[in-house]
Amino acid sequence: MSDAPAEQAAVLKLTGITKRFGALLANHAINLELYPGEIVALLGENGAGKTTLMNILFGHYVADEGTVQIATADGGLRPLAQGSPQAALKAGIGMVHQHFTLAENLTGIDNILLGTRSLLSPIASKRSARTRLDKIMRESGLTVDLDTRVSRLSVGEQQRIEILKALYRDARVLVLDEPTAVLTPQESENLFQTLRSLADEGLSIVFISHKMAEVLSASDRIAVLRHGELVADLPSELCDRNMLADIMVGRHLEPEARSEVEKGPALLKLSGISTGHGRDALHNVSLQVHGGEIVGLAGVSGNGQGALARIISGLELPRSGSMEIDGRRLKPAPRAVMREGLVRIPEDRHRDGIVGEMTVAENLVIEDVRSRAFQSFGFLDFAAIDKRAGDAIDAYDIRCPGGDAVARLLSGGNIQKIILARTLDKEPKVVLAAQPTRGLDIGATEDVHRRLFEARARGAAILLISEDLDELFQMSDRIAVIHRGKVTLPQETATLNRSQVGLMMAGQESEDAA
Amino acid sequence: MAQEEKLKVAAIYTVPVEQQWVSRIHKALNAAQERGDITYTFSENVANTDYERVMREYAEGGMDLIVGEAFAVERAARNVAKEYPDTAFLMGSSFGPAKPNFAVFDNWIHEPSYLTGMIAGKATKSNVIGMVGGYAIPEVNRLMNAFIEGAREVNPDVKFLVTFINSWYDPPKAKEAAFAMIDKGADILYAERFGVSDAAKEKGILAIGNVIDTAGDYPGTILSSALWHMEPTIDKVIDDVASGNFEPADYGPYSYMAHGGGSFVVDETLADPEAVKAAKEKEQEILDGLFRVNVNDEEPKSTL
Amino acid sequence: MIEILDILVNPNFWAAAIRIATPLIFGVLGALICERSGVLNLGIEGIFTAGAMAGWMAVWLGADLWTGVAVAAAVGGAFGLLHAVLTVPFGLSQHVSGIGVTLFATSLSYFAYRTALPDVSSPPRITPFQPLKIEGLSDLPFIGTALFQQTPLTFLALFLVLAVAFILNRTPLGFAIRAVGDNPAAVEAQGLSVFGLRVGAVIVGSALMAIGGAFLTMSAFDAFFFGMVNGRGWICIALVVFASWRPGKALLGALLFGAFDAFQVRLQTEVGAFVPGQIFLMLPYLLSIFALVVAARKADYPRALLKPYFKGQR
Amino acid sequence: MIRFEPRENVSTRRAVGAPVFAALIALSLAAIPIWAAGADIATAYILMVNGAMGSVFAISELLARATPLILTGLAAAVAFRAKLWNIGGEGQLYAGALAAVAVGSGGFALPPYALIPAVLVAGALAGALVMLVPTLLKVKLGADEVVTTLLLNFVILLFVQMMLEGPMQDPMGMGWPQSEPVLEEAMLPQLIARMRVHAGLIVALVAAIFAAILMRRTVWGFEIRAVGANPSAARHAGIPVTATFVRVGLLSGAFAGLAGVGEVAGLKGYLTADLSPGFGYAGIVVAMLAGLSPLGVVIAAIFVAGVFVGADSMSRALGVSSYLADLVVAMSLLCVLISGLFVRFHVRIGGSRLTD
Ligand SMILES: Nc1ncnc2c1ncn2[C@@H]1O[C@H](COP(=O)(O)OP(=O)(O)OP(=O)(O)O)[C@@H](O)[C@H]1O
Ligand SMILES: Nc1ncnc2c1ncn2[C@@H]1O[C@H](COP(=O)(O)OP(=O)(O)OP(=O)(O)O)[C@@H](O)[C@H]1O
Ligand SMILES: [Mg+2]
Ligand SMILES: [Mg+2]
Repeated sequence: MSDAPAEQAAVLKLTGITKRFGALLANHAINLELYPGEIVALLGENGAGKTTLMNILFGHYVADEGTVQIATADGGLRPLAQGSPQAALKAGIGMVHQHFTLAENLTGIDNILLGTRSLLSPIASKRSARTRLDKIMRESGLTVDLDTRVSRLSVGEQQRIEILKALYRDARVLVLDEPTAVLTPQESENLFQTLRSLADEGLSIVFISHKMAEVLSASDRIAVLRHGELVADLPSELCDRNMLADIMVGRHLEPEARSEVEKGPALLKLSGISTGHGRDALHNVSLQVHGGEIVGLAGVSGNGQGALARIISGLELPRSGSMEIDGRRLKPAPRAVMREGLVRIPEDRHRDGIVGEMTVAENLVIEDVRSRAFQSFGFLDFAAIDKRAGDAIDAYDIRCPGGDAVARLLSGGNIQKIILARTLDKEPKVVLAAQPTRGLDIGATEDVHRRLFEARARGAAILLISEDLDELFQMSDRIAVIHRGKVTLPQETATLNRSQVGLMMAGQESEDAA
Repeated sequence: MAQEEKLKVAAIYTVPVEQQWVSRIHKALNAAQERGDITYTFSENVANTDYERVMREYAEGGMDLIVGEAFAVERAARNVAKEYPDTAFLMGSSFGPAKPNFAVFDNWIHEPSYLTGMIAGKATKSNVIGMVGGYAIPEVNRLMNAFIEGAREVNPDVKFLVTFINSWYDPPKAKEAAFAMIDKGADILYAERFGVSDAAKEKGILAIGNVIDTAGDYPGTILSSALWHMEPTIDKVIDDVASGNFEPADYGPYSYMAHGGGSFVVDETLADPEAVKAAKEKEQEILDGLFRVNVNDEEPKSTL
Repeated sequence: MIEILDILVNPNFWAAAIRIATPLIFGVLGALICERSGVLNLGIEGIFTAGAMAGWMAVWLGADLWTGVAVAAAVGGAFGLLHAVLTVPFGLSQHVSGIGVTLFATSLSYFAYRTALPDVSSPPRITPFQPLKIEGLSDLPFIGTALFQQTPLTFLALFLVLAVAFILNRTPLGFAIRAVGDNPAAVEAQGLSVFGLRVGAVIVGSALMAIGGAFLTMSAFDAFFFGMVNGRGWICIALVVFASWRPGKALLGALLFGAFDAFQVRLQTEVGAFVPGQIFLMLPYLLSIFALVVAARKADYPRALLKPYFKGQR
Repeated sequence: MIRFEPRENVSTRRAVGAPVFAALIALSLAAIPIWAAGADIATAYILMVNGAMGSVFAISELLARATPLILTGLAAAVAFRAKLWNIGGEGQLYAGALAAVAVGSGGFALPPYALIPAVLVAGALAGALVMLVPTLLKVKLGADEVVTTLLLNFVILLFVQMMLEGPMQDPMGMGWPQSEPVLEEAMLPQLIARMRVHAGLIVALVAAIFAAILMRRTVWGFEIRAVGANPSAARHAGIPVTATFVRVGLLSGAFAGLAGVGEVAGLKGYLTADLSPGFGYAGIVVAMLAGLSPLGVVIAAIFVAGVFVGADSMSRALGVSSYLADLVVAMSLLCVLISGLFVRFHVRIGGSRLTD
């Protein structure tokens, strides 16, 4: 279908899509058309309804009202059976979910072939499939080793498998939910180049993202959801960051500017730390973070950030080397580290940040239940806990039914606010912030940035681990780069530019860094 | 106790009524019911946590006579009995009777066991006899020892293999145990438990039956059997209770051959005539009270 | 010590080991299939009983042996369906549903048996499967006795090990089952039915378990009696982990169990075997715990095991 | 296609009503086997109710049977709360019983007043230690506890048999595999003269209240719930995960051990290898019926015990196979389980709702 004349007949048409979850109206009367060969960016705050809409399109959810129509061979439209991913796949719709849908105990090719042939066929020769996939990989540039178990692939490679899944079933429409939330700048760039070339082939693409820059650069058209309603659907060239923010959040957002704060003593000191083996190892890492400064640690994820974070949080003790907080060595135990005044904003907030099944209130005090403030003789002081919850919810504007709401049901942004509240309110000496804005909408992102600056102003030493160069350059006083477990000397942000850091992340020593 | 109306009898078994030991009691009570002497109800496979409750329920339910096996529940059984003096209890037990109303019985078929031993002792060619039992308790040891003595009398150099499967009712396990003995050269098996004769049949050797007559189930395999008949015991106790002169006595003797509680059968087509003759003579002596089979409750051990 | 050698070199010993292992092979394969699809099936103990009873009853009522096996499988499948419905679409706790099914299947079998045969003095018997004599093979010196004097069901079990291994590792169906046990969302996103695959796997797995039970009443023995399964099902659950969800290793584990059991039975008849038999009966359990600790480093652990999957719920 | 939509707020009326309703359905289903056995259904039900609560005796029996179920139920409830899948209640129960007998049969010279406490402590300790092993294997070596606890059941049962045929066999026992009797002073007193319900019931109720308070109102309970719901996040938040698992394991095992104590020192008087008709496994179901709530466990246990005792005496009175009791219990369990579903979800088939 690639040589079909573009810009005429819509390949996909959503009409009056409405979806309720209990009382909540996730999508409301949404109309959206998609034409061959175009890339549409779907934008909106956390919880605006983007994923829901796409899930309806792909048949994971059934819309309460509205229809999904797909182009037929003769250019007409036919309704698509709802609630059936099978039907969607048949109709040529492919989806790359935010949280990948891969069986990690299978190889890439087996994941791709899953469901593409009769379950009853006795034997599975992959020869023909392989030749076809090789062709697809060559054309799209999405090369990846098809015979390694998915569990051993990097996030980027896994995402390629996801896209190959769609292309192998020669999709006409490709949906990607926050594809770059977990990718490095380089990986993101490559991805969008690929998507563009695929679009030129006639593929229609919808991607969800919270990152203005890529939305503006990579899309032909931008659709904005707010509280489940489609509030804008414009050609990209007519848009700019601020107007989108206005449409999305309904208020004007200015990036926080970095105020001057004078440097304090070195509060976090790592010397000669080595640990682990394989991709996620550290080799003789030394790093100092002073009070009142933010040191950004740039790096492709999986280059040792994990190990570093674990060691700093006291979850793991290094093979060699030592760590000091405010000049005091300490024994590696989360509790001990916390007592010394170090707090963490974990990278995977759903896994390490909150206990989804417990209430917002409980999650707000979980780090301090043993402190006199919330218990006496081992018995919980519910009054104090509730008060604490109430205060935090107001102070941090955590959007939730109340302190006794189950945390799992909050959006990533609000989950992150819980974590900020319980960590930064302790007026910590050292803050370890790992990917603190991943997957968050700009509103929530600004919020996180403001809070970190406040902590900095208070004189805290902040180590900001991030893959988002915009964020790093906006926030950091100094920037260090981690690659293959080695960390470069931090350098003043002013003396660096994006391309240098990009290169260093990719492993090349930048000229004037040596 | 009212004479005219039927005696109400209940039995409580800790195993299913198929279990050979229990099946004899069950059979005798059913027979009495057929005759119209009694009305009979029973509970089988009663977990011994529940045994006491069941006893009480029957007692409360106005049973005249309660039959059962107190073996694993001695204390409870005896306590309950004390509390229902108007009810007669007849319990299988290794211990003695107790006032006011706790009578006991047991399968005293050591005499026929001795006779089957005489047959087996002559019949074995490998001079190795395998014996598979449940638990090494008096009831079992007694019979095995009698069997061993009988065999030794006619064949001094016969050797024995003994295994206890530590279960009352696990035929496949008994069968495996029996196979193991055949591997070790046993050519006759003493089948104290279900499953042993199956092994014998499968490997085409002979087996000695115990308690019940399984010759029909294993044609050409059962050489000889020591049978137990509960009828004399049951009929006696029913009689005593009905006529109102029930005493907490030991009804064990009613399992002796003299009372017809035990009997000896042999498959003449399989056994050696000499041996049969000898055994029959010995049987007569026992019946005439001229020969007493020793009662030895020691655990028998392998002698090979 | 010399006796021990005697035992080990005796082909009959190995024959016994294989015989004792056979029901376990069926059971462990069944449990393995269920768990590979993400469903723990603690109903196994009861399904064993139901299979033993149903298969036997069918034959006793006049069906031929293989029909009996089929009936057992069908009954097992039915209980499997029950467990599957409770745990897959309904998403109830797999532990509880499983134990519930065990209680239900066991008590139903006993009740049915007793109601059908109110008073039997000794358990009624059928003519069970006879050892299969294979010309030439059966007469081979050692192997012949050890391996080729087993009943057909044993050979079926051994064949199934290969079949299951092949299906899981080579066919699209196998990949789908492994995938759904690892990440149901992946299967859903590829247009396959999570429910279909899991329910199917549990039904088939349960059918195998039931055949394991049928072996007891139609091959190892020729009658049904109460408490006959006594723990064999649970053992299979353990063996699956011991085997780290691999059919080949599962066979190994089952044989190991069989060998230990056959061994302790034989050792008892040895003069002066003062070591209590229980010690030997304990060994396989302790061994699998040990194996679990060292070997089974969660190699192919089905990540979605025990996790119910609801469409469109995160 | 069946679909489920979680309920935001569950009304107590529904939460209580559904299981009760389900129980009634289950009991009516019991009519099928009763009918199959050819008994009169109406009388059957009357007998069943009488058998369960028609007399002081019946109630005493009901409570006596509920006692171990409450304790094994608690054992499962606390452990499952931390996602520590203790399937080993049966083994821990036997361990507790064994220890109780060892101490209670005069093995150690203890003054009479110290005997009962000693027996309780010994039993609880034994159960706890048995559960400690799989717990440590889990936290230290990552060995799946479902399997290890399950396997230990058999190991322990075999060990008990070994003891009963060896060192701990009753010399007066005529070679029967049974232990020496527990001394009179060491026996838990009966609550009603000549009835079987014993002080173990008090122990069980106290344990339930203790567990309820621990889980809801204490820091330890908080930590247990956190670890159960998300161990990784709990560890990041500085909660001592390993210690918490060990605590839970010990507590769970101790409860199961106490169940064993009750059975030997409260009812039986001595130990045999067939002491428990699967109380350990039943406990898991009881816990789940109770939604892992300690106080709910008490109710669930009484329900299960009631159904069994009632159906059991009914089957006896009618001369129907006594396996009917287990069957009715099993059916009730399944029905109540399913009902839980309608409490937590709206169930839709196709587009239309089954339940509002
Ligand atoms: N499975 C579900 N059950 C109930 N409510 C849901 C479910 N999924 C989403 N919602 C609700 O629908 C709203 C929209 O969710 P959706 O995932 O579409 O947001 P989103 O735009 O993808 O947010 P984000 O940018 O964080 O991914 C959310 O506020 C959420 O409360
Ligand atoms: N099971 C659920 N029930 C109700 N709402 C849900 C459920 N799962 C997710 N949501 C809502 O869906 C929206 C998007 O969920 P999602 O997990 O995508 O959050 P997020 O902001 O995207 O965080 P992240 O991007 O880190 O996953 C959120 O508003 C969340 O509250
Ligand atoms: Mg989303
Ligand atoms: Mg998101």
